[in-house]
Amino acid sequence: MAELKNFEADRETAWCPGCGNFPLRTALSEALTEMDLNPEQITMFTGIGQAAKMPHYIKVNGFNGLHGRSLPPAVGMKLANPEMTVIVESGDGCSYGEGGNHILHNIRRNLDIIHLVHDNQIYGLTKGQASPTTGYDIKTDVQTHGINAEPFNPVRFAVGMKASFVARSFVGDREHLKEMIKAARQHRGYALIDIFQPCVSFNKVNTYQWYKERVYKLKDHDPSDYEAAVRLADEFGDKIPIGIIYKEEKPTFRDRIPFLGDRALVNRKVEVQDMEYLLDEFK
Amino acid sequence: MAELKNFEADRETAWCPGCGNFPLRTALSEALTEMDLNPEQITMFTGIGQAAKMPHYIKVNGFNGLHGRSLPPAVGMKLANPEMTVIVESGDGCSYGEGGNHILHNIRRNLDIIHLVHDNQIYGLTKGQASPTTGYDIKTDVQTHGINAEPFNPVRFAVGMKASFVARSFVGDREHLKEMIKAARQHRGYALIDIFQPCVSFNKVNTYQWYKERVYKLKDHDPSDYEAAVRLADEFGDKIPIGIIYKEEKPTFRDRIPFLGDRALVNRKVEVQDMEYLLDEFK
Amino acid sequence: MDLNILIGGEAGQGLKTVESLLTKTFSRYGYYLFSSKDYMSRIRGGHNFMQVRISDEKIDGPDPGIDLLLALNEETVEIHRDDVNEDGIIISSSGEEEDDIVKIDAASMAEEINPKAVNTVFVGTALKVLGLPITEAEKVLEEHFADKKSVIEDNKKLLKKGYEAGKQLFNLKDLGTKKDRMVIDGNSAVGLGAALAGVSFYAAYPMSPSTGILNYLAGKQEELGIVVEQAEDEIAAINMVLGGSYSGMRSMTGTSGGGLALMAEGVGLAGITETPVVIADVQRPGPATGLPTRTGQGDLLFAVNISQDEFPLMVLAPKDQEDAVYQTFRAFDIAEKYQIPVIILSNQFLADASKTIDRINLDDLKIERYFVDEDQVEEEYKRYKYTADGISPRAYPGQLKGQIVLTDSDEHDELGHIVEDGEKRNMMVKKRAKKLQKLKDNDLCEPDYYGSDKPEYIFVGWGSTAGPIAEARKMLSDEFKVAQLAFGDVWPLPEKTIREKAENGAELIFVESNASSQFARLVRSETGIKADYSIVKYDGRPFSGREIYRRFKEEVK
Amino acid sequence: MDLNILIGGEAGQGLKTVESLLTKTFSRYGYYLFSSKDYMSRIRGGHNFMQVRISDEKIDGPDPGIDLLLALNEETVEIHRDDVNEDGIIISSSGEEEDDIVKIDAASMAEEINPKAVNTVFVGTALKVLGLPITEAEKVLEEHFADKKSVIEDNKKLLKKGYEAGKQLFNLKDLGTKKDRMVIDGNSAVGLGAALAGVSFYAAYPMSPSTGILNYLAGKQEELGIVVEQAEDEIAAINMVLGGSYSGMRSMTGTSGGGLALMAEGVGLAGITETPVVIADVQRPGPATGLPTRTGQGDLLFAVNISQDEFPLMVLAPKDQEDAVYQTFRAFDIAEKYQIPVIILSNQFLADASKTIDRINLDDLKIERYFVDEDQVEEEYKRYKYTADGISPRAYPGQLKGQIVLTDSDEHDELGHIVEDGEKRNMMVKKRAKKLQKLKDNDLCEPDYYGSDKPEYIFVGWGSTAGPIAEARKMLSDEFKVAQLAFGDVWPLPEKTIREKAENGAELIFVESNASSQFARLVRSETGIKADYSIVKYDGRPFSGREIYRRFKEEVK
Ligand SMILES: Cc1ncc(C[n+]2csc(CCOP(=O)(O)OP(=O)(O)O)c2C)c(N)n1
Ligand SMILES: Cc1ncc(C[n+]2csc(CCOP(=O)(O)OP(=O)(O)O)c2C)c(N)n1
Ligand code: SF4
Ligand code: SF4
Ligand SMILES: [Mg+2]
Ligand SMILES: [Mg+2]
Repeated sequence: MAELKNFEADRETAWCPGCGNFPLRTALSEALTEMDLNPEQITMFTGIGQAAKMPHYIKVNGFNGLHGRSLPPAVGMKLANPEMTVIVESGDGCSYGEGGNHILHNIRRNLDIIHLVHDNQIYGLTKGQASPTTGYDIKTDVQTHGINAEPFNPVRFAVGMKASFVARSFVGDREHLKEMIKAARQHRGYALIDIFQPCVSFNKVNTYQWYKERVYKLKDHDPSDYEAAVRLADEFGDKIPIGIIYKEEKPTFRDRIPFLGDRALVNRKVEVQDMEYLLDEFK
Repeated sequence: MAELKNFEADRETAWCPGCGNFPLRTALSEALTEMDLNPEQITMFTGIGQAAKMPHYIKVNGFNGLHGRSLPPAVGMKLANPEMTVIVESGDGCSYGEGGNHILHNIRRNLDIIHLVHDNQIYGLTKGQASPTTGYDIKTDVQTHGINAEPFNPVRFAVGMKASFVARSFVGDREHLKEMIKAARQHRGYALIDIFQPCVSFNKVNTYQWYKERVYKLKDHDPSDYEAAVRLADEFGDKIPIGIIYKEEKPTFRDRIPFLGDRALVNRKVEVQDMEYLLDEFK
Repeated sequence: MDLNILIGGEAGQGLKTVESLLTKTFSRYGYYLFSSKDYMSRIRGGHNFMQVRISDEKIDGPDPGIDLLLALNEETVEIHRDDVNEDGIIISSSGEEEDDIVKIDAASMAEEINPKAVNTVFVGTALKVLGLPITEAEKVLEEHFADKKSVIEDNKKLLKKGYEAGKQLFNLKDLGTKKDRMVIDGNSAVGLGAALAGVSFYAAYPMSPSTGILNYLAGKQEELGIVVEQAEDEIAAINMVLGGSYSGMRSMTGTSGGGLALMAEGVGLAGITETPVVIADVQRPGPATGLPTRTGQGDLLFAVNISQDEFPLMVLAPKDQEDAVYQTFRAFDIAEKYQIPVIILSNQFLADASKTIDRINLDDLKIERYFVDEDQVEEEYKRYKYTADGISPRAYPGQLKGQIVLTDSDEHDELGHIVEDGEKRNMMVKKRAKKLQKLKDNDLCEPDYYGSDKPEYIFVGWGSTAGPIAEARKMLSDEFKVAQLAFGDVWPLPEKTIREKAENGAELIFVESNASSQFARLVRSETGIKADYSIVKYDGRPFSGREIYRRFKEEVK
Repeated sequence: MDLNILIGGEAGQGLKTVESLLTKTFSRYGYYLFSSKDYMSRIRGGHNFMQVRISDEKIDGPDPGIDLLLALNEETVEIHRDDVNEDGIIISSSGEEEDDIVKIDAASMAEEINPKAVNTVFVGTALKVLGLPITEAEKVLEEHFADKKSVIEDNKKLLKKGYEAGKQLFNLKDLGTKKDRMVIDGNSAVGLGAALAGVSFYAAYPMSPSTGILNYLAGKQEELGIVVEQAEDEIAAINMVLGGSYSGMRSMTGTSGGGLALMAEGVGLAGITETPVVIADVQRPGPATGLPTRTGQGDLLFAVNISQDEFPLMVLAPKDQEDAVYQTFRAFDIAEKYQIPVIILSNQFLADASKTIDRINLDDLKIERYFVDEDQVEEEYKRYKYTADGISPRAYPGQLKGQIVLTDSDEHDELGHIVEDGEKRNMMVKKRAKKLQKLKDNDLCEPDYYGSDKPEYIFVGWGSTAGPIAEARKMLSDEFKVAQLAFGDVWPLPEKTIREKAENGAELIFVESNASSQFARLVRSETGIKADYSIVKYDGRPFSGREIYRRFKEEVK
């Protein structure tokens, strides 16, 4: 039986007191426990940033790679071991900024993974520059007069890309977040959850309060309705919907590789001496 | 007075006979002439690929940079010289594959530029691998069983991003393409034209014929209607709309830099001795 | 017996088919082959050519002289006529029939039968001119067009027509098929080496001249049950394969210089996370886009010093197509044994040239994976455990019951957790450095040494210049006491042999395809040994033995 | 007089404010300062500290001994107590009042007035302990909180409370304000140098420890009328600034090693397109993420050999904060004169440390842009015209009437059009190489030489180790004949001075913050000169003069 304490990493975090990363970690640990998973059945791929330190603070297999590159290494894991529960996790800067090209193309690949974005609408670790999701009303040491570009709406982008599962959640609602994580794991294919995660040190606008006043839980929305999803994805103002915005069942990356079946390539047995036939083509 | 021959580059091209790049070049030269522009008023930024060789075959200022990096250098030009007509031009692989992160974020920047994508749904110069826009029905030396990822629909993506001008055209309809180029230049802000451009050497599926049977010109579509645009953007099957799919007037990159005004930074005069005041802060 | 055939024409005219039919035929008649390509960066038009050299002895490289010129268009005659040897012959469709020109009207022959198969006429005429029979060529045709059965007959007819239109001018013999040989190009050789080593995941972004590796492995995915994935960019490619390797699969990527530049940070990630990975850099001239379809050796110092700060890595450069198979196999072994990135420095010359080599001996090839045994793991598995030789126990996620595997791009402790203190940093840097030392002590290949025992001159080269240098050495050996040091492993640098040889007073002549003689600079930096001369070339074309011979005469003696 | 203050506490406790208030105050009393930072890679918590060294003479670097320890939390006392000098003093809120501990109950003093301003109490106490008056500190407070007027009074009150709670234990004097000095950190110095050079466009992606340059220039955008843009990634950053430079603006980017790795291909693009660009690499330990907030000099060989194949580039490493201003200014000049990329190798130690320097003399600084004159252009403008010195006429689009400017990443002809033939390739490679030769002949700075005329030992260093080495040299000069070679330009390597000095038989001791003594390897590769010793350090912390002194004794003598 899975137990919550299995996931406890015996380490002090480098997060600030009050940071939204703590409730996110709690929700994640609880969701994993409730899904009856054990640490060795899960691998987490992260980039660099405050969010990306997660594999040091929760006990699962972890590949804490390069800034912006949390997604690509997960491709390798899904080929090696399809049974592994793969979580890609990182900040908004890492996932949508430096890593933009990978999210663009991995939505297309539709790997069976869960992608959790800690969206604090700021670069935390590097001390408060604008991230792609930073809003117009924030000025920073670099964005001295506000941002030079339109804020990125990851949910609208992902729906426009017809990602197979697009959700939004908020660390201030732990039950909701857990529900989303569970749904993401249940979903076959790429599942993006953009998670509002207040940064108490650098984002003085998008606070717990700010989100609480705006988020509302979706009811009676049919996530398979693309046009409805497009409309909801565009709501980012006084009211912001949380929940599963869009969902479509379609072939996963592995499904599209016809000869792969359910094989775990990590178990592939190779006998050099059986490959004589490879030489014959060069006769 | 501008003359068509002004744009003629006295060079043999490296394109294959019958390639869709030729009519594209013709339409572009004609559109520039009809807009009464001269070569020195235009700068073209390209990446690497067959499409990207354009500045060698049409006489304008040209920066033929790196594969995937056609967009970023244009940012510098728009700051140096806002009067310059800036054309970013490259292939589908260059623009949407290697360069994916730049299109993602330059849509947000909304520079006042024209982005022409030669969409032949294939990697031409490297001899026929799948590009992001390659369809399911193509097999290649690398994609031996077809593509492992869902084809990228650049128009749906750009509309989902609310790019300020999104159009699609086809080299088989020269007048239409000219019209689109002119509209793109008239538009203040980033204008993407995804142009169907048959590759006669490597793409045996998406031929002139294939496109001709499918494309239809938009009538009575209001490009400012986002939801209508979303619906049209999703049409990519037996019928494919060409024309301006989405258009929204919004602040450009320069507009968002309040102190910039209409200054051309290339004309900035700098006197070192006038900058004594910069030292005082370190007293 | 040594004969050179140049096949020239436009891109898109099907030179490759002509070359393929001819070389297969020669090979079956028992000839050794060396066939290299000179391509423009375009799909149609322009001027491309291939040089096929055949001999009854092993061949090491190309030769600029032409005995038989197969001109698929008129331009080919114009461009190459001056390089035709005194008693050389031209086969051409245009111009007048002259003493040295065999004129065939290939177009009209093909018109009635199949205009697309026009090139086959040239193959037929060439065989006749050379004095070889047509029978093997017919079989080769059948195999070549096995997918398109309908055209086999047309091609056979045109082969015959061409044959009949020619006249015998050379006197080649059927030497009998040799079963213990292969003809292979350098890209396929790297691909084959990887396949034999058990690569399960290859991810790459297309880039000339490395795409052949991608194509080779992609073509084998289904039968081997492996996955070849085209990445969205080179950054994704390297990070994908690192994820694959972390997950327990042998994983590899390949690219050319520009792509390697984009992978630089990822190579450092492999270094600090101690994730094995094999990376093929098929060099072309740069910087930036440079000459995309040409050859060079300009990436040496870049590869050796790739990425910020320091970490153990190995760089090796296969000397020919045969070596490429074995070295690629070895690269996987070293990568996993030492848990480091290994860069294979190939180049367009090696990659695109086909050579007759001895059949690969699979008996010598053993795969060892070096994963930790479950029963040797302590209570809490430590991915980065300090050990005497710096090599920590490697496991993949899911391998060890009840254990997790944590790997980190930040400096870390034995468990893989982020650390910031100076002591732990020092320990980890030292741990990683020990691996490089062990590699140097145990697994480095000293360069091959050939030629005079007491040489006046030693040619020093690395990678694919080995063959052309060998030819030059042989040509010079009548006049001088010359020798050759052919390096395959270049980083860490094997120092023993060159130190010994340098002490004996011979003059060292470095031969390299780059502008600043990078290998000479590397050797000097590591050993203090200084090049007496450097013969460098950076025009994008391969060295031939003749050119090295000539330049030796001009620049050295 | 030489005094060391260490201020320690958690991230987020406001150490920076304490440091800023104190250093400003000291400076106005006429003291020279050197203030360096030791930060963890986190926002709150952990243990950070700053070392402020003050003297009545110029200071070259940090010193590990502590005369006054300002402990903002208890942990600071635990960690640093052992480093407190014999007659050193600790100011702390916790523990017992002892002989060497001045205990102040800062928290309760602040509670009534303003708990957020608790740190100001420490500033007051420190001034009292040191024997300095409080008046200047009050003015500094007013300026510091000019944006938040409401808190000025609270802070002043707490300053006073702290002052009154202390007792005088040192005897510092007011030396009188010196108008000809500045206190500046290395990142601001690079930013200032760029601003003075007329940078009009700076694009970068945030990365510790380089972000300070971005912040400095961003803060000046409006008043200078320039643009600072945060790019989506480092690849975009370098390509943006190349576009800016092509368009005629002085353009620059900055990053740390991982970002530089991502820029590698773009640096090559600058090389082949001959587009001037200045790139600051503020080094931290790697590879990959490494130790993000620490210092090192591990990127030297990577920077020198950056990107595939070869092209002229310059790498220079500022020796201190003053040099950083002038060298950054010079980097723009060299970049435009030679149309090449120039990499400034700074590091976290230089970047984050503040030092008292002589006020920058603007009279010495002249901007020249080197654009071609309209009337010197022939009928068809040739961007890559062959010239005797390899430098072609540079124009930006729109500059020349009726002319276009074409630039290409492929190998190209004089007009900028793609070429593939070998001859043209050779011409262009040679043209570019000539520029590097000219730079070597005309514009290279030989290293500074200090110390004994007939030394037994010469310390060789590059960049920001100059100060600590100078301290060690002075400490050793009683016992040995020692000298110092301080390199600023590192690539191309200025060879003259080191050759001269090496010939005189002194032993060369290379001092570097990297594991393999990269500069020694570079010097050997270019000159054959071999290091007799290398004192290396790679734990992410800066060298102090004392440490070099100690290691000299341990490892050399
Ligand atoms: C190649 C590279 N560029 C830049 C950085 C510096 N960097 C580290 S984290 C970070 C941004 C973090 O923001 P985000 O991803 O939103 O994570 P957060 O800290 O907010 O959780 C940056 C720019 C880096 N480590 N590597
Ligand atoms: C960094 C880098 N990676 C790969 C390449 C090789 N390359 C050149 S063009 C190209 C693809 C071209 O496809 P596309 O952009 O669609 O242009 P097309 O040739 O089809 O017009 C590739 C992969 C390169 N030049 N640089
Ligand atoms: S900086 Fe912001 S996101 Fe990072 S730990 Fe602190 S509060 Fe959380
Ligand atoms: S390869 Fe295709 S896209 Fe390129 S020139 Fe030829 S036909 Fe055109
Ligand atoms: Mg963030
Ligand atoms: Mg294309």
